[in-house]
Amino acid sequence: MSTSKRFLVISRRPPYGSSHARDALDTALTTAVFEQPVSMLFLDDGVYQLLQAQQPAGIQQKNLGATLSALPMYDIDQLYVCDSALRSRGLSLDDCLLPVQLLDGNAIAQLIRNHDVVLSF
Amino acid sequence: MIFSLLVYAAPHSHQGAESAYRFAVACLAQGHSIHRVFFYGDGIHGASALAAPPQDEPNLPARWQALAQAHELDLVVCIAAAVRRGLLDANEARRYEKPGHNLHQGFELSGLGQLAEAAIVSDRMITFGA
Amino acid sequence: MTHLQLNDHSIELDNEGYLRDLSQWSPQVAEALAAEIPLQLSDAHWEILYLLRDFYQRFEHAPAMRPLVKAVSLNLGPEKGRSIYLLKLFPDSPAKLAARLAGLPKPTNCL
Amino acid sequence: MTLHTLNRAPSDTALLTDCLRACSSGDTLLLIEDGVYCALAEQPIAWPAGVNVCALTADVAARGLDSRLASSISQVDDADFVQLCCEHARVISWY
Repeated sequence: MSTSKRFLVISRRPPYGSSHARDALDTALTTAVFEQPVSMLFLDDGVYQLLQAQQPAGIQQKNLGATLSALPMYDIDQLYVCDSALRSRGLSLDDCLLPVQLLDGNAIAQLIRNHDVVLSF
Repeated sequence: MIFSLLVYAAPHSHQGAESAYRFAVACLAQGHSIHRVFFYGDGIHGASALAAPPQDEPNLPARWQALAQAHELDLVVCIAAAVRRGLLDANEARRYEKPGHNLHQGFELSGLGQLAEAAIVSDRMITFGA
Repeated sequence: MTHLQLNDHSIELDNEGYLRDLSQWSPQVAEALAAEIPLQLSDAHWEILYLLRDFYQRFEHAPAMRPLVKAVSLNLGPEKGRSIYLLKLFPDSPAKLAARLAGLPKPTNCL
Repeated sequence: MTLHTLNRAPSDTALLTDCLRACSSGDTLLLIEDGVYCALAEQPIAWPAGVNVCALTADVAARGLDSRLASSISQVDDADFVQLCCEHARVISWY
């Protein structure tokens, strides 16, 4: 596999309530291990994945935030968040456990056009 | 064109499982090829050999297998998603010391890397979600 | 089912040699698991095993080869952060073997 | 250009909003499964300019909506769905 494609993984569900967030993250990590450039975009309730101080031990789940914080170890550092999704929930970049870039609607459409494969969860 | 499909919807819970099959049929009818159909999340239930829908309802795993046989399709089920949900082949049943296995004929368990590989080599990747 | 005999008690392993109960891990258990391979654990092995345990603690998963190499490079220096170095220490499949010796869960076969 | 598929009814406003926000002029939005309820004339949606919106015939028919669609929305069959995938550089599924 010599070819390379730009992957965008869109994650728009909150953590823990369903497997979507975990599956999106596993897809991003695996794709990066295949040495493809991967970006992640958090939309809608997906921004809640980025909250610090997640403590899911009491619900017998693994800490999604802990695994998210490994993204830089996989060279996934193109991380984007929908500006209005974050603001409308009363959150700011300071609440996020990783450095992410804010995008407005136009920039999101542009981001999509800049990727070859878009996988959404 | 070369297509790959990601099936994330569980049969009977979500229409997406059925939509994916219909899409695959339409795709092949037009002479396109399908590099891989990858079953992920609850979509893995579409590969159960033990699914027993009523006789007057379609058996999706069986239809996938027939389609795969006719067109040499690669039906791959995410191994991590499958094993946690109790969908095993003989090998994984041995590995986890379980009393039986239930992966439908025509499907194989493999890693999530097969999804990445499919997206890399295919012209289009279409997701059927839930 | 197999057992690992350790001094006066035995520890249950699954049929692939992974600990059934991860809380039973100790450096002595790692030594005993390694001895069965056979592999003599040196300081060079130990720094990787502890790095793996630390990785698991922080990120809650056992790393694949690529992030393992990066973690080694960041923590132990670039001359050790190379696949060839890890392959010499843990032959065949470093990410898998080292994770087993470090008492991490069995990988989900995701790759 | 991108083909977007949407499979939820318009009551999932957040999904619809994200989908529409992600559309560029020249994109196509294909309504499938419960997404075809977004095509109803009675609840018109302000589609973004330059986006071609269509609905999957089998899903429209299944739900008894054939005579209730907004006139601006065309119906396409499964073969057209495949064709649309070929005509667009990528496909995003909103679900």
